[in-house]
Amino acid sequence: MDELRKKARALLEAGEVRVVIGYGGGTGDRARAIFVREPERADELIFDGRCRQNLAIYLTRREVKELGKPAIVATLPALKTVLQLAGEFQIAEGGLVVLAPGADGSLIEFKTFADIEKYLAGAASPIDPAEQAEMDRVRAMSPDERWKYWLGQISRCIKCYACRQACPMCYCPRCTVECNQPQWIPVPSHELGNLEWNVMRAMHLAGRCVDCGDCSRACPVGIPLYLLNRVLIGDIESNFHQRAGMKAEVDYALSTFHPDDRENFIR
Amino acid sequence: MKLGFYPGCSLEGSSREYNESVMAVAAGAGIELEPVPDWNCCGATAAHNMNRELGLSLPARILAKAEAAGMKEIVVPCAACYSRLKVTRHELLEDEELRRRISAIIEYDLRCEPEIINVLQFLDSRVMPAIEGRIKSPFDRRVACYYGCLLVRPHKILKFDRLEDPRSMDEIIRRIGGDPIDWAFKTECCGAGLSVSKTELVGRLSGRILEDARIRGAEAVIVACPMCHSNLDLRRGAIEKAMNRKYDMPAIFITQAVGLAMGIDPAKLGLNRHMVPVKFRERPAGKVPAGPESPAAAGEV
Amino acid sequence: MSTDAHHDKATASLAGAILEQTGVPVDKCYQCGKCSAGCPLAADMDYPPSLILRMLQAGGPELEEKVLRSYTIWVCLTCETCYSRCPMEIDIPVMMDYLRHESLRLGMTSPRAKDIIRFHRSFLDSIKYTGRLYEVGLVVDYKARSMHLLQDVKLAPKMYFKGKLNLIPETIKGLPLIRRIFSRSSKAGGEDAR
Amino acid sequence: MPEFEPRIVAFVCNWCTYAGADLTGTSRIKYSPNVEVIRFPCTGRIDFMLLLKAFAEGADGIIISGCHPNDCHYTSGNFHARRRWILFRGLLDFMGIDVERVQFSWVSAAEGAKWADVVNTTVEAVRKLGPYENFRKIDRAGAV
Amino acid sequence: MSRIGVFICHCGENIGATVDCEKVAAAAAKIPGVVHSVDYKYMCSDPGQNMIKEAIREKNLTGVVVGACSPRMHEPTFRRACEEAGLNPFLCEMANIREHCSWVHEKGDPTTEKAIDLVRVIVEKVRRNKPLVPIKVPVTKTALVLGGGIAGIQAALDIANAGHKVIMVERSPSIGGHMSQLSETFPTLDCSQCILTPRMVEVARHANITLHTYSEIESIEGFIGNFKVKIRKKARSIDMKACTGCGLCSQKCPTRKIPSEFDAGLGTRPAIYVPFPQAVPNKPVIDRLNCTYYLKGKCRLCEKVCPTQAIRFDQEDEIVEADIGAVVLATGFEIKHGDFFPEYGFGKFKDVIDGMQFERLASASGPTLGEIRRPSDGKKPETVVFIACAGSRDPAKGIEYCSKICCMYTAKHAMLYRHKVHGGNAYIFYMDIRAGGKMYEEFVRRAIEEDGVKYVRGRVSRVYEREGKLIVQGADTLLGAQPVEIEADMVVLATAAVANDGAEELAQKMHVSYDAHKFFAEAHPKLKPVETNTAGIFLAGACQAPKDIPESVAQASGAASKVGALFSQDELTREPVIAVVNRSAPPLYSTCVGCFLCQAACPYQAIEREEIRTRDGKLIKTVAKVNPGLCQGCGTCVAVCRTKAIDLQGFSNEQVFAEVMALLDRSEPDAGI
Repeated sequence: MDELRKKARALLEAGEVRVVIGYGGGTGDRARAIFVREPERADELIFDGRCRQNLAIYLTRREVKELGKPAIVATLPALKTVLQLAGEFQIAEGGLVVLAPGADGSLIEFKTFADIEKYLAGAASPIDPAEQAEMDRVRAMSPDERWKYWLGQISRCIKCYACRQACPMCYCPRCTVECNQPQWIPVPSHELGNLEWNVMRAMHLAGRCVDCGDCSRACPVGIPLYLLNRVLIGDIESNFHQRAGMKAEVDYALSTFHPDDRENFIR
Repeated sequence: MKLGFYPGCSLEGSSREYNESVMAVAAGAGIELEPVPDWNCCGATAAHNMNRELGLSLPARILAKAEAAGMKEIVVPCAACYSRLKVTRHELLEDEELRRRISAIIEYDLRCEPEIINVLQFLDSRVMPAIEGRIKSPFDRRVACYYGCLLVRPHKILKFDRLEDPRSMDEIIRRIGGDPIDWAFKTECCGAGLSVSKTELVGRLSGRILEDARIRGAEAVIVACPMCHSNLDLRRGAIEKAMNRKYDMPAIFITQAVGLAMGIDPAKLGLNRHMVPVKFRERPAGKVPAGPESPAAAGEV
Repeated sequence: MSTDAHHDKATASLAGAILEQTGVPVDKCYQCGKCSAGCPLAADMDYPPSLILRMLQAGGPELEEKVLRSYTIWVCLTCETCYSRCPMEIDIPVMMDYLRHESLRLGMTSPRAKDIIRFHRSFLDSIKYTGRLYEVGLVVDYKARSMHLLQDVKLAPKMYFKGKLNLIPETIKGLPLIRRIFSRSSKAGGEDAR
Repeated sequence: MPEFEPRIVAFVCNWCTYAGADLTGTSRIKYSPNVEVIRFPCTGRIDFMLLLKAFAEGADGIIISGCHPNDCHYTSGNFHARRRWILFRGLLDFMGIDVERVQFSWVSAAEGAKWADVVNTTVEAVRKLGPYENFRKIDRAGAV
Repeated sequence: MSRIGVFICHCGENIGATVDCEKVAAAAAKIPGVVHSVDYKYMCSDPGQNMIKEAIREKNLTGVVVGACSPRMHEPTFRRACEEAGLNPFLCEMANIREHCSWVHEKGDPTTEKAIDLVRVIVEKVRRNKPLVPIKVPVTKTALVLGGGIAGIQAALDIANAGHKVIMVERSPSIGGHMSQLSETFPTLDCSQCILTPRMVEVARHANITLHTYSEIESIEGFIGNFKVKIRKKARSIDMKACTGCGLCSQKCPTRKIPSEFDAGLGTRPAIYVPFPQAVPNKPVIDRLNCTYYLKGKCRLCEKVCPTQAIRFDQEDEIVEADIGAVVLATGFEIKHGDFFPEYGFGKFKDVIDGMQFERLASASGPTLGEIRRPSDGKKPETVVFIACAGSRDPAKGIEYCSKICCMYTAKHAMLYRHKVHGGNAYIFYMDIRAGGKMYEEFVRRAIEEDGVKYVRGRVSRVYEREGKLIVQGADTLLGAQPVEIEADMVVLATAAVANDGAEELAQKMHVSYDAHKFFAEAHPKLKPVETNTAGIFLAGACQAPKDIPESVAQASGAASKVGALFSQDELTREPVIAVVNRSAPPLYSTCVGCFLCQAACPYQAIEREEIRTRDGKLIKTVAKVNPGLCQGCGTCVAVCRTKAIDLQGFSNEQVFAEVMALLDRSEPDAGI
């Protein structure tokens, strides 16, 4: 933590960055995102087990962009987000400083995207056992049970779009749900519209989702959105051997192809 | 250095000079060869010709014994045994169902761990580095390196040397001071398994090999397979009958040639066991070998 | 050519069985003849390798029987020259193995191949009884089977004096397993490995 | 009660399957009238959302068909489509949406007979599955 | 409010017998916005078309739906009719109630109901159609011809003779290609150089052709009619203007033992050289990899002897830029060399040669002045074995295809050999004789019947050398696959024709696709044999697949005619069915977020980057832009775009969405909406 604060202060003092996007203490035992713009406030930065939010979400926010060059405190998913955003031309090499604090208080500063790529290539992405258990449970269901399961989940959706708001890859200034010519997604919240919204959200993230899980955590009614994301992540990996957020260049499963891609379902 | 070793039946019988020379050369290079415990016959041509399961199970049991003994590499001097072991290993690794079936037959869950090494690989990677600079009496003879079929074919499985016109044995001969000739019968078949049952065919096939070596002025044919050796040596009568001429050119195992260069006693290399006496032409003046006791100068050994 | 020739591929053909059992695609052969050109024993065969393939392609009971009764399949040395040069990468040696097994199973072995088969049997017997090849036993057994009693009589004493012949067979410890391997293999097909 | 007549929507590309279906017509090969075609330039153009819309509007089955691999008029639109369907199909299946009701096929401009066969087998398969009740029953009024 | 006219065609009995057309027209009339709905016997006839035109004028229609046959059949007809009546043609669509309905279903209510559905769908589509204007792009009437072999020469001359400018780029120091190396040509046996060199000279002299030899393409960008190309002119070390081509430098050059490319390695050349006497341009080049001066820093003998001081040791590569409208790729082929035939000893035995080497031996301008002498000792070979299919039709060697030219040239080689070496034996080992071509079969028969060439049907397994002879081990498959062994003095391999080295790189540079063997791919195997999938780039000759001279020339003329057709217009008109990135008011400017994931999906590299800037030049955002010249309208980008920022004109999101909604909605429309 000291390393992080020292570094943040130095960066701000030297004028290398204008803002450090990091975690600060929140109400109760929660951490919240803070935007440190003055060197003297660097000591407000914390880093511990509470710091889960993917701060890379702020990199594409207009309000944050206007603050000037940022430094970002990055967790593993945030590192992937940085690469994915770079591959989608939303951030550029040299346009930000990436700081990854370790649990032991150490600090890695990534100079280039290539360094992040190298780091991620060797890093494991653990999956929460409870979430994996839920995945296995749903997979083991019959199609009809799965339909009932999801209908149950989706009927609780209130279309508040908190999932979209929390997602670092949902940076479009005008989302398709706001498109009314044609009206792809019905405005009111009902099962059909909710279903369409959730399918669309998952598909729009297919090949782009870095699996940070912020969408599920943001959902006020607790829909396990991570399941949808992970099904696609798994299919992409097993079919196309690609994974989002591993490269700082375009490597999008849905805009590439292999002549020998699977087609056992096609007559 | 300790390596697994599969001599095979011929090396214990009709080609024991091959075994003797392999052992002598290995000892000279400080390598210990540890035989696969209680090894059995690989089945040779007969097994795979007559019964597919048997053709795979016999080599598989050898692999099993080696694997159980923790051997990582097995040196297999006999080219035929090498081929059977290598092909079996390949087939079992390629086909999981077959591996399970054969494992059931040999009562051992074979993982096919041991790598199979032929005599040329053994000499090239283990012996030569150890004896570099210790060549006492260069084997400066003009010889024809004969590889036969099974060291290089099927290339898709063995992946050893070049399929047509292999070079590894020539290279070893060159390193011990010899002069390998460029000739056309390096990998032509000698008749192999028909030695006993169709001796006349073997006479013709082996005869063509000796004839080409003779035309090109080879003093000896160097071999790396006991079957090739017995056809070129034991079957000299059939050869001479088929070709209608006499051949006094000896057939020598590559390990014997290396052993001679290392200065090992010819008797320890089993050179006296050949049917065709190992005799070389008297050297023209000025071409005296480096070693004082070169067997070459001494006529028959 | 018989009316059975060029019969429907869908019916159970020998070529179909070869493909199914060994994965060797007989249909791929386009009769370039490179295998026959390089085969060291093509001239000694009743049908050179490419002709065997053609007969299998044409198919039909008559031609298939000719293949199984051929001398070719027994005199083939498995030298692998054909396979290594085949432009279509047809594994002829593996196919030959299968044809031999079928020929044995159906009792169609060529009379000209008697000696070769006798030798193989003697060879396998030696393994079955000792676990290894007992050369003297092999030759004696083969001579008895083939009645070629005088073959190599001059060679044997010479070999003995050169120390090349063991007069007492060596028996391996794992012999019971070898026997079991023999009996299991013979159940699996091909030669009943007596 | 009359037999259930499924409604099938077919999304096809202009250059192969649409032309193939034209050939079915010129060859006067009869097939079930339960299918209706919407023409696209290429399977690459077909938005996955249209499939959901078709089900929502009462389709009992869907056919998606285009050029065989390597025959795409636009060289690779069908390859992109194939990837899209691999993923979309997996997602639908995971959500319990009946992927049996979606038939993907490659029908070339020369395969008039194949088109008739694809239509007929799909109609029969969907007839067996019955009306897509799951989608018909889904609430679309919403809590206002 | 739309004013749509619906016109239902009976197509005689074709539709009318199965579909109740009157009922369809009546149902269509009830659809909101449809102000006119009629049925008629033959809509495509003049009276039928006039009905449409009159309705457009009288009812002031904003859209037309013709329920008739397939749009693939008559869409142009009806769109033209609409245009003639003053309606934008893209406001007219067809409902296919014939091929997709009346012809494939039985007569009855379900069929009529389906026809009504189909019409309703198209009405909903047309309601959302936008008037579109065909796209015009200017055409630069200069063609780039890449490759100066016979195909390139033919294409260049044809284009130039049609009055257009041509820039020809050739990689080697002279044009002429493989054909200039050939001795005589089948099936007429006329001398290759005699018929080629006049064409080469014509290229050099033609006022419309600019020739760049010893040059390569550095880069190309743009699209049909509007390419920009950079050409790297490699340093020749010669001042081409000063040089008179006297040849003194080559005579005096001390480095003389360099294997001659032109003689396929059988002859030698100096370091400063003209590839062959008839070269165009006939001026030397210094081979810097072998020149003593470049290797060791001294010599400069050529400089001393040059009477015009034309040697330029310090010359550098030069980049030439040009605007061009079309490209003809004619980069040719190569024959397989190297360690590819170990069983035939190619590269090991001097007297085992390839077909091109034999051409040089047989050529009057070759190293032996046309006498057949074997390379090892210069002896006349008494027996020559020719091996066809050396590497071709050989999946084990990775070449499954037939090289197509070998059967004929091998017959020619054997024939030439028999003409030149009386009493010599010529054997050809072959698998099949493929002599499909005018006078080709006759030519092969002549080789066999008149010239006594012995054909043996079988592939050779091995060639080895024994006492000065080459032993050829083959088999005669027509004699029961009996082994055949021939003692030959020379063996000629008809080695496989393969793509030129660098073909893959060039294809990537040009954005044309290529096959597994790196031959360039035509746009359609039958109907577009000279086009590539990139508009404006055409193919000629063996760069597409192995070809003989007549075929290469024919294809070159075909490519030239395509270029001519393209250049006959000042502007290109293209269907406006293309993708467009939307624009909106500030502060959004466009819903495009500039993620460029569509870019990789586009098969035509049609998606570019566009920077939106304020008036004073400040960058606001970077968005995608579709190049209308390159876009072919597949719409793959549209399906990839999350924000629906790209749409496809003619198949817009609104249109296809409405079609789906309308198709399934069979409820009676409320009248009067």
